[in-house]
Amino acid sequence: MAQLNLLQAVNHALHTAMEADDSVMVMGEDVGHFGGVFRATSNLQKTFGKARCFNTPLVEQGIIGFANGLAAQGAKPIAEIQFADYIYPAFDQIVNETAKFRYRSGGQFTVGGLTIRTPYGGGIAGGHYHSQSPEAFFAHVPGIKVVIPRNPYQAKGLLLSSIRASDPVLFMEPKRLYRASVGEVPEMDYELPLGKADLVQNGSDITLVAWGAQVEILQEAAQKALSHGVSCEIIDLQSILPWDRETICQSVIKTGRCLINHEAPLTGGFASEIAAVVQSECFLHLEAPIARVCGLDTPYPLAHEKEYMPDALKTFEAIMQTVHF
Amino acid sequence: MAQLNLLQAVNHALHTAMEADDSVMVMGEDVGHFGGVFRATSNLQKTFGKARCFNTPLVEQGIIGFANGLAAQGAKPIAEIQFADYIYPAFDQIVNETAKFRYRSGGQFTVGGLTIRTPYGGGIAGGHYHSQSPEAFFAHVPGIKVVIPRNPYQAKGLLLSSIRASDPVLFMEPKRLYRASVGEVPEMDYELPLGKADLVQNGSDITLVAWGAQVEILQEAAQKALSHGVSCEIIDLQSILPWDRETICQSVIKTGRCLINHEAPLTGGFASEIAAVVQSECFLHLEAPIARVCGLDTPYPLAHEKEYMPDALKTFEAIMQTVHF
Amino acid sequence: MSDVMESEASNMHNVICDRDHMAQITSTQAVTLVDKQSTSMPMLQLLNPTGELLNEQYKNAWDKKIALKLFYAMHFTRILDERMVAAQRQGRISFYLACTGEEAAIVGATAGVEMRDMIMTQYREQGALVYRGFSATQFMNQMFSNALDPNKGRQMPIHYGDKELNFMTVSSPLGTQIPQAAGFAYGQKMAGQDAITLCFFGEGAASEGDFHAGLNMAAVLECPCIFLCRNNGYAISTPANEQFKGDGIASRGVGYGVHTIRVDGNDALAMYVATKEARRFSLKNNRPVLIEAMTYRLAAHSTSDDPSGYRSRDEEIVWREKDPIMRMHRYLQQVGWLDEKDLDGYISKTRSDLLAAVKYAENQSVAPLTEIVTDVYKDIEPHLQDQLNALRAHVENYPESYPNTAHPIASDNQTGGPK
Amino acid sequence: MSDVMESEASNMHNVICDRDHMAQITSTQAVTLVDKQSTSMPMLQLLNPTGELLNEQYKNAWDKKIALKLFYAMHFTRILDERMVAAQRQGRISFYLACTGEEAAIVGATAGVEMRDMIMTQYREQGALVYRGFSATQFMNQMFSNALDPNKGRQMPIHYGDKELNFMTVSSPLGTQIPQAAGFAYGQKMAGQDAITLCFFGEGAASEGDFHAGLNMAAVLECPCIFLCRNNGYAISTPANEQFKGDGIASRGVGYGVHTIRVDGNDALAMYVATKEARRFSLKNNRPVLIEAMTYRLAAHSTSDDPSGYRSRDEEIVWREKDPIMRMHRYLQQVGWLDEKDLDGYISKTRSDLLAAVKYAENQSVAPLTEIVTDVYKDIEPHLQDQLNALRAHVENYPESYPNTAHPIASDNQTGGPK
Ligand SMILES: Cc1ncc(C[n+]2csc(CCOP(=O)(O)OP(=O)(O)O)c2C)c(N)n1
Ligand SMILES: Cc1ncc(C[n+]2csc(CCOP(=O)(O)OP(=O)(O)O)c2C)c(N)n1
Ligand SMILES: [Mg+2]
Ligand SMILES: [Mg+2]
Repeated sequence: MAQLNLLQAVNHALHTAMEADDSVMVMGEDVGHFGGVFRATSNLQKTFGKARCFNTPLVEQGIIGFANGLAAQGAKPIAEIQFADYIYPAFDQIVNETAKFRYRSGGQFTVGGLTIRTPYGGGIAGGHYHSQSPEAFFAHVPGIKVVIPRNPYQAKGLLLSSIRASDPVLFMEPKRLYRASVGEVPEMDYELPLGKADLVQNGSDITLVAWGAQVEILQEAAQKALSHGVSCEIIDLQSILPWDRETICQSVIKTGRCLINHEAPLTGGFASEIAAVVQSECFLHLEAPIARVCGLDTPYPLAHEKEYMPDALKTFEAIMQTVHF
Repeated sequence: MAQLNLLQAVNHALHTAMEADDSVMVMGEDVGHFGGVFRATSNLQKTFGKARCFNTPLVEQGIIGFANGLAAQGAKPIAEIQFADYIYPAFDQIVNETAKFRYRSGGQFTVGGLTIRTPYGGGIAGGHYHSQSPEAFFAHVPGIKVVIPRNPYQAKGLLLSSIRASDPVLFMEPKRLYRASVGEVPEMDYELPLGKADLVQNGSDITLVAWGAQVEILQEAAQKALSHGVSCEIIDLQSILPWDRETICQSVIKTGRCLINHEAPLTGGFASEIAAVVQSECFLHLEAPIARVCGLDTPYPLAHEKEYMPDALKTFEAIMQTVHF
Repeated sequence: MSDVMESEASNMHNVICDRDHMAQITSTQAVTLVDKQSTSMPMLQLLNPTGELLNEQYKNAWDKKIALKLFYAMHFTRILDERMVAAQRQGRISFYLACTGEEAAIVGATAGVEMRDMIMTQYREQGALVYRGFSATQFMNQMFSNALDPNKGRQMPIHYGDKELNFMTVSSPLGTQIPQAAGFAYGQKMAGQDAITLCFFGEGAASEGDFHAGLNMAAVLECPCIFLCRNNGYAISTPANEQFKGDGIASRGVGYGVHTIRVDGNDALAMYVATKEARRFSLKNNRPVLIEAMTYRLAAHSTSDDPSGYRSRDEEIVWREKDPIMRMHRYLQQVGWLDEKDLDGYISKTRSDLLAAVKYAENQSVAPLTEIVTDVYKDIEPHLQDQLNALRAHVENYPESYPNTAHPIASDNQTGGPK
Repeated sequence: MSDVMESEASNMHNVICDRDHMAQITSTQAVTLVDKQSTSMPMLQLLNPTGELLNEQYKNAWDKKIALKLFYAMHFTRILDERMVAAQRQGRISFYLACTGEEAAIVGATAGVEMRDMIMTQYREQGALVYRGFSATQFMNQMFSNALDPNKGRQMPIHYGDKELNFMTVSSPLGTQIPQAAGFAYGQKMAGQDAITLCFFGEGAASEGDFHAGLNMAAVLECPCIFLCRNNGYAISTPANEQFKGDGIASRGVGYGVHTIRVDGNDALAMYVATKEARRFSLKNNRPVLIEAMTYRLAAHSTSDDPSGYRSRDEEIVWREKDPIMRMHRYLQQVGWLDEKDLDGYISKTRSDLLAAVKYAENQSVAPLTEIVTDVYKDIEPHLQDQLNALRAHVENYPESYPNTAHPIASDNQTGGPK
């Protein structure tokens, strides 16, 4: 066991995957010699050579286009998009190409070996363009998987599974947590299952759902709620697509209440999908409306970042409102 | 009053807008001399000249980038994306630029004059890439408006409002209806309000919500349900963003039941947002889970198009299931 | 921001050598705006329009066998196009897209590479499949969207794909295959394969951002691939002079540091020779090559299009006279390689093969309902299994409304069919 | 598909003239791959590094006033950068991005256009604002994200924007301003304005698809704009030779049919003269011009970066000796235009102005809470009003947790501040 932060855990996973399989290659802006602007790819070029870990020109549509081709050829590219805010130029390559590659060819060709890594989320005074959480866009794209870890242990295990999955995976890293704290991470090679939620805390009055950096917001809010006598069950979704409907719904059937929290704007955010499924599957068990505590329907602001964020206080308020509905 | 099909109504609106305001310009692939692959821009170049109605090179990110600049300068560009399936290369220009232009500059600069027109939807044997309904992606983008007409009358009035709105509008045209039928369209210049849903049919047992070409699917299903004694209220959302929560919720409070239908894949589709709001606002009035009748979570297939589609039969079944919950 | 993006360069021990991004640059002391006349991109032509060889030096650059294989494949393609345009008019298929006039560019280039090379196309390159041996039946299974189509009927007609023939499945969004080709070629290089990627696209698609990405990345990352632009003068209704103002697409190659050659796309042998040389250069040096094939889309854009709305008959006639099949025909006659009787036999056999294949393919059933959810992911994920179950129950409930999948037509032959 | 895309060309009466997309093309009969050596893009230089004028012909191309205005603006920019890098180190602002070493390219180009011309930048072009008269306080209001920032504190430091100065608000996504500049210029042309658009970007950003789109569209649609690429050798850690393999960015211009000039970006007067000529040409002919300014990013990429992780000190030293301010200083000395005392006075006044502005700006409150929902749309839409109401109630409930907006600092002066 080593004590690593999330960034180091990602770096460990990359080393592990490249060590184990020659066809794994890392590419993206500044990922080479420099090791990436966050240093997630540190020492990969030094260890595995420039051919397997390389800088690309500054063109996200090209990064994913190139990676699609490389994956189609049989390699396992891990393409980094420097910030999730800059993934949109690659949207066409992801939505129309990556996601449909296997289906449109009847399984003849696939880019299943592709993993896209990208740091996402706010809380770092990044303003409109270094704070976005675009997971909901990708949750509406059949054919890709979307995975988000919440701590170093999850990061390593889920990233290794993502790299080795037979389907293309968008792996989103909560950059606010990159160096926020350290956790125990096994030195060995291990994988965590995709498509499965993780029960973080047992509780009986309400089910709280989030992913990535917002899980700790739920924990903080739950702590506060507990001091008001409310027992919260906390679930980290981990996989946004496909997502673990069963775990969530079973929990809501038990608690009778549900709250979902994400940083992205409310309207059309992924909480809406969860709410739509939960109200349908758990209709007779719901004792209060499902609450969504999310970002505002505005671009991500700078000076008002604190006010914009679905923080622990807002979550706590919504818990209490839901419980006392 | 003239009898026009939806395509002609769009063409009328474009003529009307260009006639009334010199700063309105039409641009896109093949929109010039040829009048567009669907002929929606017929005769505009002939009437208003090549400078105001022009072909662009084949580059969607450029079309919207250019249109953003043109709108920032003060003109009112109407940019056509030939098929909604090809809007993704412009996703960055729309999401990071169009939508944030005013906010990020504190209102100093705006692209409020921009309208993006694009044909969307299936039912024309178009396969993966001539059938998509990407409205949900854009519904998650604060700063733009998304509008969809369901017939020639709506098309002209909503398009004129969109062109003249002070905010950028994505105007999506259900291409399956382009020539499907004709309807009465006033010759005069008129506008229909954005952000407002349209009550298509009064009913008491369930509220059915859709937009664009799917509204007629609801009508067909409602007809069938009526013969089984079920009275359906039908609402055409018309504006996807911002959307008319009030009209929908008032109706559901009255009927106690709700069904939403769209062609796009179920997961993360816009029905989820409506369901999430309705369950929250109408919690105590709901007598059954809100139903979503949507496309499958697959790329849009060709040979199985009929099976993929959320058609009247599937809608009818879901109505009956909801009513007999 | 500061802490998360903070550099931890202290652990970098290796010496970084000095760079000079201006090492190759000379200076001047007068203001001159350089315009496009500064480059010159002549077009390689080996046969003139009457089929005469223009440079004797190349007379052994091909042999009879390859010349005839090329020529017959061009004919097959022409006949296929005629047949399918007619089939579309008869309402037997929903859509078709012909490459009439561009057969030399496509077939010539395909002949210039090896079977083990990957070919990625736009959509107008059926000639490449013909040259590689795709059968009449294979074409028809795709176009009739039946269960024997390797795509399982999921895509519109003309979206061919064949793994065995190293022919990547066609995708409608324009230009997306260009950076993919660079990546595929990089993979071939890394896997130590003696193979390259040949990537076709139109001069319209070359306006897409993906073109820029693909060419630049291939140059920087040293990918063994050939980018082949068919400059046929039109992108649907948009003429080349509303598409770009530079000297075609070739003049862009130089800007990327990509070796470039412009070729007469109606000269099959020039295309063959140029592509062969491009392949040799590309594979040996791990470098991309750009070929611009100057040609003309004699066909309508597709069966949904009528070019009389945007171009003149006279213009078409000029190009009809430059017919690539005719040019090759004259050359073969001149060198005495043409057996007219054999050609006539091939043409009529091709016609009847195609007719039989149409009849066969249109009688096959569509793929079974399950295939609506397979291949989205490697395995059918639980939510898709649920959706399939619900759909199946629904279809069984209303069999008359979903006749294709409720009552699958028993297929007499699931793998074969006429050749 | 067929019926919906069907052509209705019958109502087209106007005659279409014949086109020939090959009219300008010559032919060759030998296979030659053209490589990048085929073009030549020399670099305009008017001052050598010791400040001597290299071509007497240009000696009246500027006057003392403009030379000094340029020079002082370069100094202001340098001092601003030094001050703000320090302020970031002290934790007073979160982020900064300096243009040290590139002042000549930016200020020289800005001097070459008119105040009525629109300027769109990437982020490293504060010198353009300085030249146009943006004050110390205006800079600080933006960087301290206070209520007086015209952006209302919504964007990170260095995302300047000023409508009055015709300076478009900076946006982080790279390259997006390039096609926008083409569109803006088209609008200027259509509105009959005697103005162009000047668009700056880095050689890294020139890899984006938007670059390709913008240059090609500007050429085809005849937009009066100048594209100015600062080739400073790096995109964060990525050196130019991992960004492209062609002859810089200039060699691409020719491929688009865009008139192009490469300039020594550390020579303010060469930049001034080239930009002025580019503007004249562009406005007169309604054509875009591409300028490649060869320079070097002496600064770190930003305050989040440490270049010692990817480049050598020696390399930096070579470029420090080519300092553009030093070069201009020597030139001004040689022609006798420099008043050293006045310069010293300007420098110390600038320092104290900046210091005062920092103190002022950091004491201003943030924008009121309402501004979190304004400007998303022209009016506050109902759902945003609801969200604002809920937020306001929440903030009032927990004032100690949202100190900036619950207890706005009373601002003594809402419009002015020190100059
Ligand atoms: C991204 C995208 N935009 C638009 C289209 C619609 N479209 C299909 S073909 C075509 C013209 C292509 O022209 P070109 O690349 O020159 O090829 P050609 O048809 O001449 O062979 C257009 C605009 C598309 N398929 N994809
Ligand atoms: C679309 C996009 N991708 C990535 C980034 C992150 N990024 C910010 S600056 C930069 C390098 C830009 O280099 P260059 O264009 O050469 O400008 P310079 O910094 O040298 O002035 C990168 C990769 C971004 N801002 N936008
Ligand atoms: Mg073409
Ligand atoms: Mg740079």
